[in-house]
Amino acid sequence: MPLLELDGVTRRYGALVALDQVALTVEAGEVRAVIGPNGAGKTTLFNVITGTVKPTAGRIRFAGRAIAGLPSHEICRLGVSRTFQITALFPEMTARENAQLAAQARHARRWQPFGGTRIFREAQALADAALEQLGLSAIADRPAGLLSHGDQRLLEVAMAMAQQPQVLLLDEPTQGLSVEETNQAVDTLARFLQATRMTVLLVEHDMEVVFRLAHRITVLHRGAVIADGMPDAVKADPRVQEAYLGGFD
Amino acid sequence: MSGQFRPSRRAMLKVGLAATATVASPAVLRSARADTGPIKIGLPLALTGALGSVGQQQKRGAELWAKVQNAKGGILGRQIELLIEDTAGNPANCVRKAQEMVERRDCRLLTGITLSSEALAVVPKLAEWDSIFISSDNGDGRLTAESLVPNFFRANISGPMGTRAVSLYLRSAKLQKFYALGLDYAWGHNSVQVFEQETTKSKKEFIGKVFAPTGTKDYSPYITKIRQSGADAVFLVLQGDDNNAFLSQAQQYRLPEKVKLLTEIVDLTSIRAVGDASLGLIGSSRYSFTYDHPLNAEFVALWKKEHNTVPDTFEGEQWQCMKVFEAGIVKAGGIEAAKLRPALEDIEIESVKGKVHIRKCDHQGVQQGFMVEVVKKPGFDTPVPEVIATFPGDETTPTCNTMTFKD
Amino acid sequence: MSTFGLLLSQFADALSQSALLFFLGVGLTLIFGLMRIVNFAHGALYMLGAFVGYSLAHWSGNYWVALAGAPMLVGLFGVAFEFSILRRLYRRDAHAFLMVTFGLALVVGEAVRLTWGSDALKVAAPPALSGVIFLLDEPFPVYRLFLAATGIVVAVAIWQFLERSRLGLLIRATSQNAEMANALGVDIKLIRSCVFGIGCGLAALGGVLAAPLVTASNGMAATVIIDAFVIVIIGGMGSFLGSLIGALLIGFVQVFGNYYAPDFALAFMYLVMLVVLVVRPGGLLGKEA
Amino acid sequence: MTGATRMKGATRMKGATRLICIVVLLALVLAPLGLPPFAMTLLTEAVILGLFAMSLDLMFGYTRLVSFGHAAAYGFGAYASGWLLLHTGMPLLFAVFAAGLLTGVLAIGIGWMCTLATGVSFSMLTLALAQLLYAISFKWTSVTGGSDGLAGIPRTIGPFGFAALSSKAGFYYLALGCLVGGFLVCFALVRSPFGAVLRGIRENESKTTALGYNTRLYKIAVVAISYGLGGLAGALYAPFAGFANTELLFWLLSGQVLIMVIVGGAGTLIGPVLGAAFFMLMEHQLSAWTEAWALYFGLIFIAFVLFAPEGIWGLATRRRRAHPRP
Repeated sequence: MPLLELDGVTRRYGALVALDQVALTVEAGEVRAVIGPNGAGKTTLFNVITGTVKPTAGRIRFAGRAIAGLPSHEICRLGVSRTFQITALFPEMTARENAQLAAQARHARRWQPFGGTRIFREAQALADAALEQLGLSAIADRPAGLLSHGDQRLLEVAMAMAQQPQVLLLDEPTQGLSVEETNQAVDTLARFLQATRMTVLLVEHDMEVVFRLAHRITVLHRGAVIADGMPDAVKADPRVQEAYLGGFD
Repeated sequence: MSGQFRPSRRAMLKVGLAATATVASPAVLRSARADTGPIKIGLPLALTGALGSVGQQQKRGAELWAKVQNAKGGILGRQIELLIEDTAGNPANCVRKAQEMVERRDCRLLTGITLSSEALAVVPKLAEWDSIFISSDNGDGRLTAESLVPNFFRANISGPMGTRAVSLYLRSAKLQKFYALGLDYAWGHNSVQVFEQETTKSKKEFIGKVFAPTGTKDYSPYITKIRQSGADAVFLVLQGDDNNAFLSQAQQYRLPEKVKLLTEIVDLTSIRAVGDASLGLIGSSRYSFTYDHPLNAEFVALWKKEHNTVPDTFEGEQWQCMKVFEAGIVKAGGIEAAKLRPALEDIEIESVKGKVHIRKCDHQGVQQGFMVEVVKKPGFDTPVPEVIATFPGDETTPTCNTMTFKD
Repeated sequence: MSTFGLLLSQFADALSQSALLFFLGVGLTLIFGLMRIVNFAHGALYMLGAFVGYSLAHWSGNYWVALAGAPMLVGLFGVAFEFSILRRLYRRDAHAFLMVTFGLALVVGEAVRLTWGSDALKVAAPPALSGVIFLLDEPFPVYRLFLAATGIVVAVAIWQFLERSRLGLLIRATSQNAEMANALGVDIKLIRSCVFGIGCGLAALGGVLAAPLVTASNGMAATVIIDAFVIVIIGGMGSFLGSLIGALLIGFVQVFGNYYAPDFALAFMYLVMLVVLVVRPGGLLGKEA
Repeated sequence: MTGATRMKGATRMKGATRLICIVVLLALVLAPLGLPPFAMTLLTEAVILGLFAMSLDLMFGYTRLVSFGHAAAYGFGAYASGWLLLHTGMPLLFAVFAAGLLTGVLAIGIGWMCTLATGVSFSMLTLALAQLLYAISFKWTSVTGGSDGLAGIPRTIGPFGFAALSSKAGFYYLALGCLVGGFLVCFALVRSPFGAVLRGIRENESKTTALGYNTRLYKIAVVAISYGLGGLAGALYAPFAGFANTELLFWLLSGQVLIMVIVGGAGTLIGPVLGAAFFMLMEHQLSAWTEAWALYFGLIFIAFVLFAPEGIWGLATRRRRAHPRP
């Protein structure tokens, strides 16, 4: 039974159709990349899945539960964690505190108004583990606002991981990084995904990154899925080439 | 004497000096407080804020009295010391300042609280502070009715008394149909209610009433209501900025040509602020420098020498109030509340407004009621209030502890 | 008075009140739109405009000199204040502006009292505007028609200035994205000084025009600041058109409301504000703050 | 801290600061023995205003919820306790806490409505609701006493004849107890998991939502607690001054309490208490020295912004600040 299943998911903004009958299934442990030119609806797809935006039509099932239309904080608590295209962190908190607050969100008594030593201890353990996985232990005590851009992107992934999600949505994790920083980040991500067998939905432009990380690829064009399959098959598909390379009608 | 402003810098300098003197003065000797040393009178006044002009008048009135009295050797041979502080019209500041005067500077005599809301906040504390408060400007009828406390006295004309004077005047006037516009404020409701009772009692037609919130800037809806009502006269219970705004806008609508304006208070400051828009206004006055009485003539001359202008309403009222204080202290031979309170009860003095008798039963100063009309007079470049009728004190003062009148 | 005559004169009243409220609101909105600061001193500048107008009219004997001079002088004062104090606070968070404008309100309020005294001062409308015209058998002050007319003229002038003129374009650009505008070579320091000056000038214009109705008095500042906030919130913080709509809405609600239901006079404005904010939290034309 | 490091933040208690606080607390407890009567009156009012300013700091300093209508809490608390004391003769202790609780419950509604918006719109909604309460207090004469409010509010005897609280020193200890109690509640709150989420909301609310927190519930809770403590302060003021009237609901007080928090140092709990004392004592003393006190008062605020951005508490603890605030 697939972990995440989208069927006929549509999103209209008045006349503009941002998502057009999108069907998509992601198996547990699979790294699925979603690619497409700008404006293809990739970020809207993320927003619909995480509940930031309500779909106009269609069904979304996650781990057997229908989640279309639920508020974003509920979907997140079901085990769907995400990062953002534009880095979103808590600048004045240290890297560890950022991850700790993320981990605390899963705790049953996250809102306890007093004490909380035990809750902090558990959350901090998860945070340290996630930072370790992403190679960020060295900078755990530095304020997030003062980290390098590369480290900030990885910290966002670590925060998502600290929540022990079932599926991880990465929105262009290497966006805005230099070539050298991208390679370093991709190496870390590849090692990390190998080790954790985490199910990932990855939005990415850089085809090298996609082919290094993704098991399967879905291509979006003008809100519709035009191709779906293994990386090599998709690379050869004429419609993809037309949409991507030549025939911009 | 036209609309130019009084030089406030000089006044501030005097206050600055007086204030620094009192702050620097050695800590008051607790033991010998009552019988020797200066007689301290506290004035927590609204010197700034919306009612700043009233507070400033009270200050000038009290300062001149103290200057004249100290020149004559003070009272009972003791010099008078005024403790003047600014409350900015805020009851919280007023209670705190008054408490400081009582507790830190050992002053047991209070006067000159500008707003009724401030007075109502201070009055319940008088017993605890063992202090006497003689009001010189608060018009709220309840202060001498249900909210009366033994240590409170009122030397000034109250709201209901002013309204009563207007109603007595209207009995002989040919105006038949009346409307009323008051501030949505205890004093406003209080006086309009008395006016309504009085007009119905004198078989005249009371068409209706409306209340405007304090701080209203556009009075056109209320002017339209008055015009609509078909009344021949409208009774106004407004003060300060609201009064100035209404009178200016009413004149622009030519309302006075159709409806006679009657008001519960006429004072020079608002006449100066609106100029000719106040011409023809008829109303009761708490004090007018045009009232011919030997003591008033003497007071006006004294005032002209000091401020080279004529005294206004609250300067006259404050002067009279200090005269009551003076007489009370002399009669009691001291300033302790226990002796001063009985001395003040039933005391009678001759003041700038003629005879004033502090009634024993509700501590209200029984005094004449005046009706004035604002007219152009040679020798003055702004209109002045001319006294057109006076009514004896016992007719204009409500029956004991009430706000109603026996007829 | 026929009902139609009544409605006509109330409509004219509402227009004149909306004009006064618009002058207040548009200054506040321009300043907030560009500099994201809520100017607590706006009421004090409105009062300063009335008193400066009084002195100019008294000195020159001519209301028109006051009408032109007061906004100019107060505008210059605004520019000087922005240049000397506000300019050093742009890297700081919003608290700094809150406190500085609160301080400015206290300073201006007291300076007015010290200079002009605590008594209210008469500012007479010019003879030409003191007359009355008859709207269907009811006298209506010419001055209020003049107010309504000035409101429309100034509204169109500001609209054209923002839409058409080069400085207007730069102001709108800096409002949307100050860093980008700066990067494109726009001297945003100058723009901010101009806008703060214009905002203060407009508040003063409101003060001078209101003086013949309410006299120049110390109590003006406190009562008027709430009206300015309400208008700008209803219209949408930072939206010029929003402040126009907010002024019209409140002008009509007050004039008709106070006539037909005087008991609710005090609460009308806040009820309208609550309804608008609950329906559209950013205000009618504001972008989600 | 054992093992798990608590969420570090501005309220971390360094050794020296804690020592100073204990010494100051001791001085406050012993105050009634040494101070002359009027100084006690000022101190009691400063303590009450300190609680009021601290209650706003929970919203303003810790969650960046800028309230332009916090006077609503103070005024409502004052009217509630005034009405209870005047009409039910309930003991002072119960009336004060009941009024604070009532304000907190009312604030859940206020919080629900105001959190429909964020940023400046939130501030304006709080202003609108406070002004509505102000208008109601003017018109509902039968309950609120209209424009003159409630006067002659008694300090009724406590349960079973326990009258200590009604005396000047007794009332001071009640007020001090509420301030210290309020501080401990806030101090525990901001260092708890709940407080950590508040800090997240302050720094980046959308990220906090994305992490799975229903931030609107947290904000409503903060508004309720903040208004509740503010209401408790108002509830103490009514029997202290003996009156409650419309001035306590006027927007000017909302502006003043905001200034107290900023002058004192936002986000530190102790700062606003100092800010409140500074504001009140400065206003009181300045207006005794000169009639033009507002001019100097305004200049002091402008000077504070230019030269002491972090407020009094910031100045006091500047030397020991770990990482510089951006």
